[in-house]
Order: sequence, then C-alpha cells, then structure tokens
Amino acid sequence: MEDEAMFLKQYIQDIWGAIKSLATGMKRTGYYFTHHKEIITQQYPDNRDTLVLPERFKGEVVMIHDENNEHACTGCTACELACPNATIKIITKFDVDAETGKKKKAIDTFVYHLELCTMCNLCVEACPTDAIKMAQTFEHSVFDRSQLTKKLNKPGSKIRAGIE
Amino acid sequence: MWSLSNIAANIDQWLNANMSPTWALIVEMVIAGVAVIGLFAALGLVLVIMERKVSAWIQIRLGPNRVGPKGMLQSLADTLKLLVKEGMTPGGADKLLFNVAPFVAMIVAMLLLAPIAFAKDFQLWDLNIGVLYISAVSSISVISILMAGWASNNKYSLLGAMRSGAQIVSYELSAGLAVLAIVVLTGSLRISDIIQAQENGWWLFKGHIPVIIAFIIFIIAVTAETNRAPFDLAEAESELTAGFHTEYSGMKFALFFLAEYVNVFIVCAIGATLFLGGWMPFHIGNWHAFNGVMDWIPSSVWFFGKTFFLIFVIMWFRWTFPRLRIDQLLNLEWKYLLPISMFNLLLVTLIAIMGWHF
Amino acid sequence: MFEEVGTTTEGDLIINMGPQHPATHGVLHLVVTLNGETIKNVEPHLGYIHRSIEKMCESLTYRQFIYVTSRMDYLSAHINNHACAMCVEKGLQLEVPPRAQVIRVLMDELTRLASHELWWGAMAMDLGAFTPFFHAFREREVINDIMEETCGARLTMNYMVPGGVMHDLHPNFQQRVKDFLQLYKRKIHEYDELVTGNIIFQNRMKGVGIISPEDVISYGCTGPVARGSGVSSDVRKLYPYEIYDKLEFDEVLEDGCDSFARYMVRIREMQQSVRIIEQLIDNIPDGEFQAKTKAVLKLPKGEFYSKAETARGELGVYIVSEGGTTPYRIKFRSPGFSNLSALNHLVKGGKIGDLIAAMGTLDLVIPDIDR
Amino acid sequence: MGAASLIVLILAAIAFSAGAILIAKVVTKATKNKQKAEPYESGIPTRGPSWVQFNVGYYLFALLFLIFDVELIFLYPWAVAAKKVGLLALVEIIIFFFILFMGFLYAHKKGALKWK
Amino acid sequence: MTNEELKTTLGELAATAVIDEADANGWLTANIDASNWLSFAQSLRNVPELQFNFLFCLTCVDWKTHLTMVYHLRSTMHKHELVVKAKLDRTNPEIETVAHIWRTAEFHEREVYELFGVQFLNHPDLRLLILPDGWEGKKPLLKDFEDPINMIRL
Repeated sequence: MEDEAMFLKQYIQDIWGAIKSLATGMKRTGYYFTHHKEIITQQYPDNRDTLVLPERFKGEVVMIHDENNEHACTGCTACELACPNATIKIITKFDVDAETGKKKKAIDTFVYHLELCTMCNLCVEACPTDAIKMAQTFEHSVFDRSQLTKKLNKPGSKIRAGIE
Repeated sequence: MWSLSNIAANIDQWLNANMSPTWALIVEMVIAGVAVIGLFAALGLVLVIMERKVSAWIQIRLGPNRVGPKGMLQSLADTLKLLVKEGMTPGGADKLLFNVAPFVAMIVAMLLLAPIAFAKDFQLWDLNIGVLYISAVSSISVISILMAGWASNNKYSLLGAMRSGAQIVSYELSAGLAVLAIVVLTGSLRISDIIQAQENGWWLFKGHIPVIIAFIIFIIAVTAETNRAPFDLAEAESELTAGFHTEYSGMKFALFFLAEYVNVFIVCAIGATLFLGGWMPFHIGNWHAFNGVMDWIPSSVWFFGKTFFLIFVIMWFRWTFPRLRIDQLLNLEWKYLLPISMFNLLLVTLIAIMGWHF
Repeated sequence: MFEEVGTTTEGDLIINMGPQHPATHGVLHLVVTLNGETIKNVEPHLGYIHRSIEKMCESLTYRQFIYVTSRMDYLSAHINNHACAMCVEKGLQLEVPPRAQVIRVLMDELTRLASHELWWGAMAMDLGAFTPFFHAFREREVINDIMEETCGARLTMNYMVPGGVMHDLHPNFQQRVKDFLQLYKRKIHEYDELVTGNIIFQNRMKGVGIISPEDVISYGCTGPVARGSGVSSDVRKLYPYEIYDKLEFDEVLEDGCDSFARYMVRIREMQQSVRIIEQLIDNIPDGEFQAKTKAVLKLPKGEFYSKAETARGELGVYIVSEGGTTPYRIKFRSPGFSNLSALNHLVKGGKIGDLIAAMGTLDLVIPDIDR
Repeated sequence: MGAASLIVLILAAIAFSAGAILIAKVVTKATKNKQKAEPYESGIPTRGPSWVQFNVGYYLFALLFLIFDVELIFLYPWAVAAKKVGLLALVEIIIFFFILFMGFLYAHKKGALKWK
Repeated sequence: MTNEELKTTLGELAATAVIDEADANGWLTANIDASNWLSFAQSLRNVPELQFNFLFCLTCVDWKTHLTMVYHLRSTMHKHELVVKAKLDRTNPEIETVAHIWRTAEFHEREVYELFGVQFLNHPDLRLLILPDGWEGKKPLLKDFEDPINMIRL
C-alpha cells in the first residue's frame, strides 16, 4: 500500500510539474503575442532610405577619386598580388611627362572582378597609397555576369600629383 | 431579430411558396451545398492567415503584410499559387489510392460539419446520436492518411502514415472519454440537447474540476487527432520532411492542407459546443442587465468566437512546444491520459448522479 | 507490386536523410537503416560541399590563406582565422601586442556566443519548436551588428591577420557590447522558460545519445560533446593561448553523457563567454593592434601546429613549411569531423527522433566537416 | 434537413475537390520527365523497396485500440442512461472499468505498451 | 611525462624508432618503419606510463618522392603529446590501420585513403567518404594531381 501511495504521489507530481513547465512556456509566447513592440524584423526594401551601413562594411572595392577626377593609384600591383582570388587585374601604360619628357608608369585600366571577390579586404590593406577602399554598396545582383567585371578608374582620371 | 436561422426559415418559406415541395428541397440542397463549400473555402483562407499571423507575433515577426490590407489576402494569393502548381503523381505510386486519398480527407472533413450548430436553430442535421456520429466519422480521417502514406511509394510517407495510424487511434480513446463526461452530465447524445442543457451556464463552469480536467484532456487529444504540433509526428518536418504528404503537390496537397485546417475548426467547434455552450451567450446568475447585453450579441458570433478562441489555443500550443517522440506520444496517451480520463469519467458520473453540479 | 512486400523478411528500411533534409542543416547525407522506428545503423556520406580548402591553401600565401578558413566553420569564422594566425605567428616567432590579444579574445568569445545562439535556435527547431529560433536570432543579430561595425562583415570577417587584427576596434564597440550584455542578461531566462525547462524537451533529450567518457576520447570528440561526458577538453584551459590563462572562467563540465548534458554545457558556456567579455570589455589595453610584419611572410622550414577552441571543439592547424611563401601542406583538424564519427555510436538503437536530437547536440556545421 | 444532408455534404466535398483539381489541371502546364516522377528521398535515389513488412510496434497499438474502442461504444448507451438509472449505473461502470483496467494492467505488465 | 622521460621510455619500447628533438611545438617526433606501426601504436596506447589515448590529428604529407603518415597523439591522463611519422612508398602506400585502437582513426583514415591513396590494411570499412562514387584512381591532395576543369590555377 505504501508503494502504491508513493507511486500515486509521484504520478501526480509528474503531471503537475509537466503542466507547470508547459504553462511557463506558453506564458512567454503569450507575452510576445500581445507585445508587438518587441517585434524586431526590418522591412528591407522599404527601409532602404534610412538603412545605414557601418563605414567599414565591405561591399565592393572602389577607387577613390577626388573632385578633380584624380586618384592615387600608381599601378604598383600590390593589390593584385595580395588578392587570393585573382579579382584584380591592373593594366599599366607609360605616360610621357610633358615637361621632362621622361616616361612614367601609370595605370591604364584597373579591372575588378566583383564576381570573384570575397571581400577579404587584403587589397585595401596592401595598397601603399590608399587609392582603393571598400564601399558600402551591397545590392550587387545583375542579370548578366559580364556586368560584374568593372573598371574602377573613372574615364579621363589621372594620378594625383605628388604620389609616387 | 436578425439571425442565421431566420434567414434559413425565410428562404425555406419563400421556396415552398413558389415551387413544388420536391423542387424546393432540391434547391435547398443546392443552396446548402454551395454554402458548405463557401464555408470550407472561407475557413481555409481565414485559418491560414490566422496561423501565420499568430506564429509571426509569437516569434516577434510581422508576418505576411504585402497582399491586401495588412496582408489579409495572403492566403488568397497562396491559393492562387497552389492552383497553378502542377499536381504530380510519383512514378511508382499506387495511382488509385494516391488520387483518392485527398477526396477521402475532404469528405470526412465535410461530413463532420453536419451536426454542428453554427447558431441558434441553425444546423444541417440535428441527429439524436450527434456525438457518436462525430466520433465515428472522425475515425475515418486516419484512413485517408494511411492511404496517402502507403500509396506514395515513399519511405518518409510510409513512416508518417504508420505513425499517425498509431497516434490517431490512440488519442481517439481519451477524446471519446472526455466527450462522454458531457454526455453523462446531459443524458443525451443530441447536440441541441447538449447546448440547451448549458442555458444557465456552460459545463466548463458548472461541472467542477472534473469537467475542467475533461476539457484539458479533450483539447490535448484533439490536437493529437488533427496531427497538430506538438503531436505532428505524421508530418514531423525535421524527421520525415513532410510525412504522409511528402509526394503531394499542387491542388491535391492543398486539399490535405485545407482538410487539416477544417478538421481543426471542427474539433474546436465540438469543444466549444460541449464545454463552452455552443452558441449560448455568456450569462452570469441574476445579472439581468448584463445577460441582456450578452443576449443581444448574435448567437453565431458567440459560436464562432468560442471556436476561434479554441483554435487560437491550439495554435498557441503549436508555436510554443517542441515535438514529442513517438514512444513518448503513446506513453502520454496510454499511461497518463487514458487512466486519468477513465477515473475522471467516474468522478463526473458521481457528480451527475448526485446532482452536485450547478 | 505487392509481392515485394514479403521479400524483405526483416522489415528493414533504408532511408536517405539529406542532403536535402530539414534536419541536417546543410548537405550532410545520412543513410539510415531503420527497423520500424528503431535505428539500426547510421552511415554519413560526406563531400557535398567539399572545396578541398587544404589543397587551395597550398597555393595561397600565409596572409591569403587565412581568409579561406572563414569558410570552413562559418559560425566560428573568427576562431578559425585566429587559429591560423596563431600558427603563422608560431612559425614567425612573432609577438602579438597585448591590445591585439585582448581584441582577439573578445571577438572569439562574441563569436562563440553567436554560434551557440544559432545552435540553440536551430536545435529547438529540429525538435519541432519554431519560436526559439527567432528569439535566438534577436540576440545573435546584435552580435552580428557589432561585428559588422568593427570588422566590416557579418559572417566571414577575415579580421585576424598574422601579428594582430586588421583594424582597430570601432569607437562604438565598447558601448555596444555593454548594451548587448544588458540585453542578453535581460533575456537569458527566456531560454530556460521556452526550452530548457520544458518537459517535452527534457524528455526528448535526457537519456538520448549516450556516449561514455572513454568512447568520447576514442572517437576524438572535443568541445561541448566531450565536456558533456565529463571529459576536460577545453583548449582555453588546457593549453591556454593569448590571454586566456589570465582570465577567470570555468571549464563547463557535465557528467550526464547524454544529449541534455551537451545541451547544458553549451547553455552554461554562453554564460562563461559573457563572463569573459565582462572582464575584458573595460580593460582593453592601449597600444598597437597589429605587430609590424614584413610585406611577404616566409615561414622557416618545419612543422607548426596550433590549436584553438572553436564553438564546436578543438580546431588544429597543422602547417608543413618548406621555407617558401606558401604552406607546403596544411591540415585542419576540424572538430566536426571527429564529432560526426561518433554519430552512429550515439544513436544506434534509438528512434528517428533521437537521431535528430543527438545530431542537434553535436552541432554539426557541414562545411567544417567537408572543408 | 435530416439525413439527406449527408448526401449533400458528400457531393459537395467531391464537387469541391474535383473542381479544384480540374481547374488546376486546366490552368497548369504539366511537363513529364523521369526524374520528376521519382519518389522524394532528400535528392538521392531510393534504395530497396518502400513497401516493406513493417515493424509490429505500430500494430500493437491498433490492436489495443480495438479492444478499448469496443468498450467505448458500450459506454455511449450507458452514458445517456446513467443519470436516470442513478447510483446503480455508477456501480456498474466501476465494475466494468475495473475489469477493463485489469486487462489494461495486464497489457502493461506484458510490455505491450513499451515501444520496441 | 616530460619530453626527456618520454624519449627514454620510447627508446626502450621500440629500438627501431628514431626520435627527433622537440620541434617548434615542443613535441617529440618518433620516426618509425611502416611495418612496425601497429605494434608500436598498441604499446603507445596500452603502456601505463604512456597511455596515448587521444589521436587528435591524423594526416599524410606528399613529399613527391614518398608519403609520410603523421599521427598526433595525446594522453589525456599524463598530458603529454607525441608525433609519430611513418614513411610510405609513393607508388604503393600501405600501412596498418589503427581504427580499432583509436576509433576516430576510422574516419580520418578513410579521408587519407581517398585524398592520398594510402591503403590501410585491415581497415573495417575502407570506402570513399568524401569523394563521389567512381572517383577511384585520382588522388586530389597528391602534388601531381591535375583537374583542368575544377582547378583554377592563378
């Protein structure tokens, strides 16, 4: 008889504990059901105007041009060497200095394959003249893969004076 | 006063006045058929958007909010999407069973609508064994699942079907015993009698703790019977991908989906009828002013209000609890729910015989 | 058609779970032999996401190869990078400035926290509870935002470089981490309410997937899997790196040997991570965040092995150098690979539901296993 | 409306289902290929037959259910009459349940309720 | 056990093993003959003073002229570590399995088998684990492996 009483007591205790634990969970979900202020989802395409990405966000590599359409790239290919994925290809040319008549190595085209880039930031770190940086753009999808191969130096741009 | 039963009576009168009785009956049948189909479709749309909104708010999300005002037409868009999906039949499947299974599921769900009282005097068939009819017909639903699972020629489906076979038949027992508690108290199997017996108070409040226990057992058992989480082992998503309807697509899948939701509605409607007084308004003893206000609310609103509250509770379960394991599921039934509900029935009988209820 | 029914006398059913299966979180392929609901054998088939990172690294320089390792165990990307950076530093005999060490440890612990958050949500989802997943992401998003601000990315940060870290901390970092800790402490009890205390959850986890301490060692399991069986295996305690030997934290050990013990290890580990972050967040020393290194790194001829404690266990990086600018051979001893090998042992004789529960507590990240 | 409503309901269900499936058939453009018709097993071709002799575990519960469901059917007429019959009904049902419970305990002791 | 003690114990245990000085990681390296590996492994695992119960890394290195199996062992009781290396023939690499001593070796050996082509004798289940079926023959991690389609040379 003792055993049965113990069993029955245990049985009821089990049920009580189970109901209590389930009720605790339901209380928590019930709380969120009634508290809509806690909702954390963002409405992505709608909030595009107010969306602020941190300045370090690595979206794509861009070349910095100032207002005179001048950049700081000397065409040293440090970034090309630093890149693990062959994302960057630099085509150089030789400018002839108008005053001295000396030939000077300069950048012709800075080819950037966004489709290969993994945003590892190693090229930006490697650049000795801070000519390139990571931009905050992130909506990269296009319909044609060839559009992802970009030319980073703007047409007609030239190297800023005094940068070696 | 405006009510569903008045409208029905008016239509009946008008038809009988203008046509021969046979034609009037046929037209009435057509109207009834169209009405239940409409109810079916509407229930599907409403319950799906309700499920999605409830889950979203519980999960600190917004939920669907693009189609229609506040996303309320989302399920309509989903239906349209399902309509243009190709209905596939897998190569090795048993074609006949595979295609018949959704029909069976729908017929069972539809048949269960017959004895439900949607409002005062508004009932398709008030048969004298209403409760027995419900428990008998609802047992057939397991056949559609077994058919679907077996015919698919898919191992996940087969496992899901087997699981739900063991599960539904087991939980049928405690659901039946919980229903019997009310039958004992009322002394009748007729749905209208059961509702009438709750004129001065719902059984949940009149019948002391045993009825509350019966109510809890009923809710648990019907959650399991309709294969809803945490008892959704038949379609346990993380184990059997989609269980018995893995191979179903397009409209055939939609029919299963719809049947599941309508089943949820029906069991909740039965729960509301048996324990919460069906369309009976909420009355408190001698507060005549209060009772008058309550009476003013249409009876159909009372019925749907109670039913949807129970549906909400079942959804609340789903979005809170993890799933049980198959042996635990059967343990719960055979070691806890069944003995408790048997013992509980004795207590209810004692209360009923001694007249201890209010 | 029906004649076939009688032919398999034993009634064994061979089911493919994965690569497209909701519970395998990625492309793990399990061939499960079932008898009814009982599992007779589980056999993993791998390689669906194998990129041969070890081979790729052989053609990358010592600066470049680190970024690839973010793609192994992407949930512990920082710690993978950290282990690799430490291995290169060992070869170069490079001293990392104290500020960089503290930043690294902070980032490691935040990563561990984020990883465990995701695991918690995903595991609850495996067991059929969907809500915890979203609640876990609420906290995890905050960590990801902090990471994004300082490292510039949310998942594959590539923040560790040989000799230190790539950037200095963002000025907002300290404040945001403190805010996060506030939030975390406010919400931590919900984890218990929703999942840990739940009777269904406990029944699903207790006594499931049992592995004895001897088997844990024999199978080479590390991390929370080993600690759930009471085997001390925390690299941070046993072989302290960076400043872990100066920090106050406990190695979490549970002796249940079952899924619930492994679950509790991770839950308690989150609290230890919070403890470490709290100790460090106000005590970040000033100074350099990166040691001066040559532009081209060359490791001397020899073999270098470094280990770190990722969220999943002990990650070993074994570099064989021939003195060049690229590693001659590199081997990642990934924790998931060894943990996965114990899966069959864990679930044999259990139910399908147990397989899901046990797999959830192994916390498998498939790219880590496939590499 | 009476029993005729059952016919209406069955016809309505069939009409609804068939209508939906037919509309879908008309609207969709079906393509056939061999891979599509294969059973879904996480993207891997299935091994061995799907229709196998199944573990007895599931059927045990079906058998148990059969016993108890018959008992449940007996209970319905009793439940209707219980209130009128009075205490005798309670005594009767206690005896009935006692016998049943003994059977249940026997099954339990025999391990029929243990999942194998 | 310190490295010095380890060295003497190992010397007594297997006279043929050549013990190198501690490497950059502070671990001794025991170079053994592939044919002695199984008995050496058994004694490493079972000798009470050694008790190397945790095989934490198992891999192979392709030296173009030969292969080297590398076993990293640790004792969780005595907290000491050891590296064991065994030289293998490149054309027909064969070594005894240790999957029954350290069960983690089963998966790791399968990995080495398919990536380097090392045959593990008496392995319980030596099949492809990572590579797709029908891959036999090409061993991706060997230095002379070429795959012009999937491998992009930078």
